[in-house]
Amino acid sequence: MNKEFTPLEFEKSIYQIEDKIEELKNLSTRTGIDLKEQISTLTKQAIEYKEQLYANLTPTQKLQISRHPKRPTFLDYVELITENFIEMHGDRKGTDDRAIIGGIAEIQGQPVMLIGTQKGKTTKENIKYNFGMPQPEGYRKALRLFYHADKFNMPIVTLIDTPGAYPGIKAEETGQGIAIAENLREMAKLNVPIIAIITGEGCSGGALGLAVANKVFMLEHSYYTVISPEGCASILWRSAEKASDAAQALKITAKDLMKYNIVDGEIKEPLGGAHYDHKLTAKNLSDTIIKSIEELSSKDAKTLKEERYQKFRKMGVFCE
Amino acid sequence: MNKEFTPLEFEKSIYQIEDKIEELKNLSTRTGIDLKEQISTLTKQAIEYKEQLYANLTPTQKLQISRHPKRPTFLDYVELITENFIEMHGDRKGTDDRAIIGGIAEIQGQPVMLIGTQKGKTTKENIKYNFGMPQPEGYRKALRLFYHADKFNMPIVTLIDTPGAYPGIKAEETGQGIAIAENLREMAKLNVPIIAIITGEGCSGGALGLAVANKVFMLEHSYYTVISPEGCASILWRSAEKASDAAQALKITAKDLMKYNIVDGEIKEPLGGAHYDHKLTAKNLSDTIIKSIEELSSKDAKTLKEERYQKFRKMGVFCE
Amino acid sequence: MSLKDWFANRKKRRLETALVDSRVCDDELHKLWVKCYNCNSSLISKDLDKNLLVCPNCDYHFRINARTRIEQLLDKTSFEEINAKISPADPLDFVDTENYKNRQKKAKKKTGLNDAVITGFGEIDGQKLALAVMDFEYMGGSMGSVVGEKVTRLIEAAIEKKLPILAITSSGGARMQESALSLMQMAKTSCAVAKANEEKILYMTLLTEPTFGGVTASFGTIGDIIIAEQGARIGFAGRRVIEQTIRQKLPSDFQTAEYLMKYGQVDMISHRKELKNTISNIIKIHAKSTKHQKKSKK
Amino acid sequence: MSLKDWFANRKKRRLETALVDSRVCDDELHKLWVKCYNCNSSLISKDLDKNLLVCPNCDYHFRINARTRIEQLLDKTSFEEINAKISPADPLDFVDTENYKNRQKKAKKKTGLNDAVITGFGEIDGQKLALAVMDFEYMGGSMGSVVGEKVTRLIEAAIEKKLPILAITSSGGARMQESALSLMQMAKTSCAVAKANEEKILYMTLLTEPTFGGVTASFGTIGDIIIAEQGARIGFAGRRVIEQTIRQKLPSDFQTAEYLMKYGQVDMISHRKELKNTISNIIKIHAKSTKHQKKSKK
Ligand SMILES: [Zn+2]
Ligand SMILES: [Zn+2]
Repeated sequence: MNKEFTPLEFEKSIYQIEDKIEELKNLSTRTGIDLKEQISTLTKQAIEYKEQLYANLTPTQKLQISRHPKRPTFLDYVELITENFIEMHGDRKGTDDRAIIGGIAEIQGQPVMLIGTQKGKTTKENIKYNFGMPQPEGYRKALRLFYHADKFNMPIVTLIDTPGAYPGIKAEETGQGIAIAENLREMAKLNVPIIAIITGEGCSGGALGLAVANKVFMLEHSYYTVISPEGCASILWRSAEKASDAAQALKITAKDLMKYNIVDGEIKEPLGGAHYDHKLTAKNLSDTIIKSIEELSSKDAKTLKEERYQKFRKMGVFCE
Repeated sequence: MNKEFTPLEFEKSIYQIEDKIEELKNLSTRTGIDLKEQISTLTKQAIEYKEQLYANLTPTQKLQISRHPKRPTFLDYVELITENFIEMHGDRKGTDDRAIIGGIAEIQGQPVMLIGTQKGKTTKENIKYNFGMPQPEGYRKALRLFYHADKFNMPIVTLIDTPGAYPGIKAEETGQGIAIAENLREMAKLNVPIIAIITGEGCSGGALGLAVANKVFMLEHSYYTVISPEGCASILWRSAEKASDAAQALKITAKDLMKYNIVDGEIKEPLGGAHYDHKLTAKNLSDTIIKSIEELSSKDAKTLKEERYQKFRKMGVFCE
Repeated sequence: MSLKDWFANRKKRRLETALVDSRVCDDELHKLWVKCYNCNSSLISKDLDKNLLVCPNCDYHFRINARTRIEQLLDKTSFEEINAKISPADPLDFVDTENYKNRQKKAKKKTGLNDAVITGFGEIDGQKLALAVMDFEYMGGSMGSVVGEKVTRLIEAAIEKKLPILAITSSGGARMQESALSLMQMAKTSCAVAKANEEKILYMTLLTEPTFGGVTASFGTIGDIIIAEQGARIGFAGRRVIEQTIRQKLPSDFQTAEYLMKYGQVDMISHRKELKNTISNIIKIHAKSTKHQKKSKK
Repeated sequence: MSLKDWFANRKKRRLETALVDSRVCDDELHKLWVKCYNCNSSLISKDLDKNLLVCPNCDYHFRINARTRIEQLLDKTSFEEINAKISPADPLDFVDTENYKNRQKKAKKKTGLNDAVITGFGEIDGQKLALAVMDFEYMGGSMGSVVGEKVTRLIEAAIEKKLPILAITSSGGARMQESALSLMQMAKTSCAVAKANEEKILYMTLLTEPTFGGVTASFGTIGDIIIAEQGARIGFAGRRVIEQTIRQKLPSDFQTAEYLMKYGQVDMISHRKELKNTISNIIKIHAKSTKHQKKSKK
């Protein structure tokens, strides 16, 4: 296992097993005793243990993986899945919000408009990208790019990983609510296929502002929710320490949300999470995108819009 | 003559004659001498003199009238020509530029979207309205209202009185050039009749940004130009004192511009200028607006757009 | 997250609510004096009612519930409610310190409503319109599946009937107990507004005290015309969340209607007494211009 | 008003222009060394040419004329000029310290051009496009009737031929000697761009040193994609006008391409060496997606 990662709490047992294997190997080398069989058995057991662990993660554990500092960011995916990515900066109104990045590109030869929220991996980067929390101007840039894609018949792909839209004075002054709302409304009018993928955190209206799509996917260890479990806990339980309970109650995983038809599919991550193998994660992402575009491209604009409308129209559970 | 006005230089002779008439009247009252005939003759002569003077104003004199501090402003016209004016504030993006004001209203029972640049009459008002110099956000507010009018089939009327778009740091940062350019382009796409009236100063791109219209009118003593005579003089003559020469050379009056088919008509002002009779000026304005809407309303969207396109398409003089 | 504020501010609010509610429910108390939340002056309850629940002293606009709003705004007896019976489920079996089902029961008992919005058709000065009115008393006006569904159905019905729409908001944000399902109501209602746009149906919103979170970030702020009621507090994130983020106090007028107008986010601010007249005029002007459209299409 | 700057800065500029021009016009001088305007290092003229007139030392991008730009950007011999013969009139009989006719003659002699723009068709990596290239040497690249007419005709022709368009700007603003006629070229060209939009023709602009005033406020900044060349100064109002208005000095990077990108006004900044490749890729991606469109329409 790659030791450059700081292990999450629940990863520690894995590290212990792997350390043990390492020890046996060293012992074998040092002493010449044949420990092949023991090592092989232990390795198998380790994999089984991991598979079981990762198939049964609690929402809180998934939350931790989704926020892992080494998890691939939007720009990592751009690097791994696109050819000729040409970034289109700015809202044309005074701001180039770095928390949302977008541009035209080809994915497996398919032209797309690719837009996503960007997080940093270092403190410096996090400040630059505002921890992946867009300002209203970021949503307006995205809207400009949506219109561009619409005009030139490019499928839109959004990759979402945000703890939410930024809650700040200036954000309120320049209309965080309006910016998100206008995106929701305008995405409904677009004539091209839209594919949204929650790659990490899909938190509240800030995530939804890029996700009124024909197809919505989630990476295996991402989450999607109306409010962060921490925020929910501090309001409903009046204690942020109840975040675990809130995470459970909020039903934030791909499997949960597929039940309510909010999400169309889960994209497999490498064992241990996306941060263990960026390339493989990107490959799965890319294949899902291309498969979806192929499926949607045969439909005309009217159908695409009507299907998108009906998709969201049906969401909700109530008594009548 | 209303003495509350500070006279312009060329108005002084009129004031002198009127003072003389006043003197004669007083003399007659005091002494009992019958001066009726003299007074009547002098009064006639005064009117004749005025008529001749105002029919032959130099561009510089028109410039002065167009900038007269008592000249009616956009909000004066709103008061005088509309019923039910409902102002629509803001660009929905963080700013409500007060230099451009707009809203829905009825003019002689006709629903319109009425938008104009606003100047102040006092120092305090001038600061509030930024001397009628819009920021980019003002043009964006106007564009929002254009779209609203387009959606709900309302004719658009713009009243323009601006020394130009504001040249400032923030204006550059939020895209003064882009904001104006986008208005020019988007006005070309609108499906409703557009009527633009230069009511005072029609200076450079800042004026044009509201004036890509089916019909363009000018008040009799307004001016319309690519650059203020002062600015032109300081560049080409390298002396702002040559503004008079520049005003002459730039051909800035309604009559000049009608020759080049840049302006469709001149709207008559009361003798002495709009500031002598706000009501009468407003009446002339209102009638022109309604006549134009009646003429344009019979045309379908395609025709309106094509005519607007061809109108500007033909502007320009060159050799081939 | 914006609900946080409203919960935090509960005590103050409860007091106020109690006073206002009491006047509505109880004939005995109806004769009582009410204290103005803003200027502290003592007001005769009936006078306050007559004054549309606006303090005659300081112009403070008391928060009002959906029924009262409808009475104040529409022509008498013109309102016809639709979809009144739609009521909330508990799809997530949500339990926090109390379970969602219980919260629903309490809210229903308190308000007589099935959920936080009333929808239907009515008239203003004889002009028909479609109306959605949120009620803050029902679980903080939070938007869950029922609010989303009723607002969406109303918009769809208005498109069908070619009527102008007025959505009156008062909400702390999304209904957390429905999690992502409540989040999706933002998309659902906004998509419905998109349809109204495409059909050129006039869609107006009136933002009233308070409007926050998911409602601000969806059908609340995408009106063709947005009116804010005088003094109403309107925002995306709650005051406390922002204060925690930026670690400083906010100005006292932050997120008021007046503040929002200064920042270009609402078309106009209306005094409660002017509301009916303003909305009536807006509808009239748009109806006239649309009529022209029909004519010119012939 | 933005021309003011450029006039004010003339002396410095003349020096630079003289050096650059000399290399082009005179074989003797062609062997000379050129001093970099930015870093002051002495450069061998031929090397500078080979380096696309970019200082190999400090990356300073020398301003280049329209012919050179076309040579640098298009596939060899692919350019076909149109409307070359359109030349300026003097509709206003404009005389300032010199008459307009004389200014035209001098500019023509200096540049060999009839006015401040060259238009035509060409290819980039074998992909056809319509091209308008402004030339600052002709009366400060000012836009009068000829520039407006040629740009408009080019856009109309591109719509007809369904070709992508690239407008390369370099201009001090409007041609004052044509007053309102020059102002109207802003409207005319922008209306033509509107038509291109409606026909979904890709319209790109490349803003180069310097782009100001009427060109910034019309066809220059309404590209579907706006590229700014590295280091170019771009703005609406001129530096001096702003300094006079606000009565303070401006930061040195004010109105540079980099500044504009920070403020969200251009899609990207390109080094001169990357330009051809970037534009080629943009055209390629859009051509592919438009092709899909045609397919799916069938
Ligand atoms: Zn009070
Ligand atoms: Zn250098």
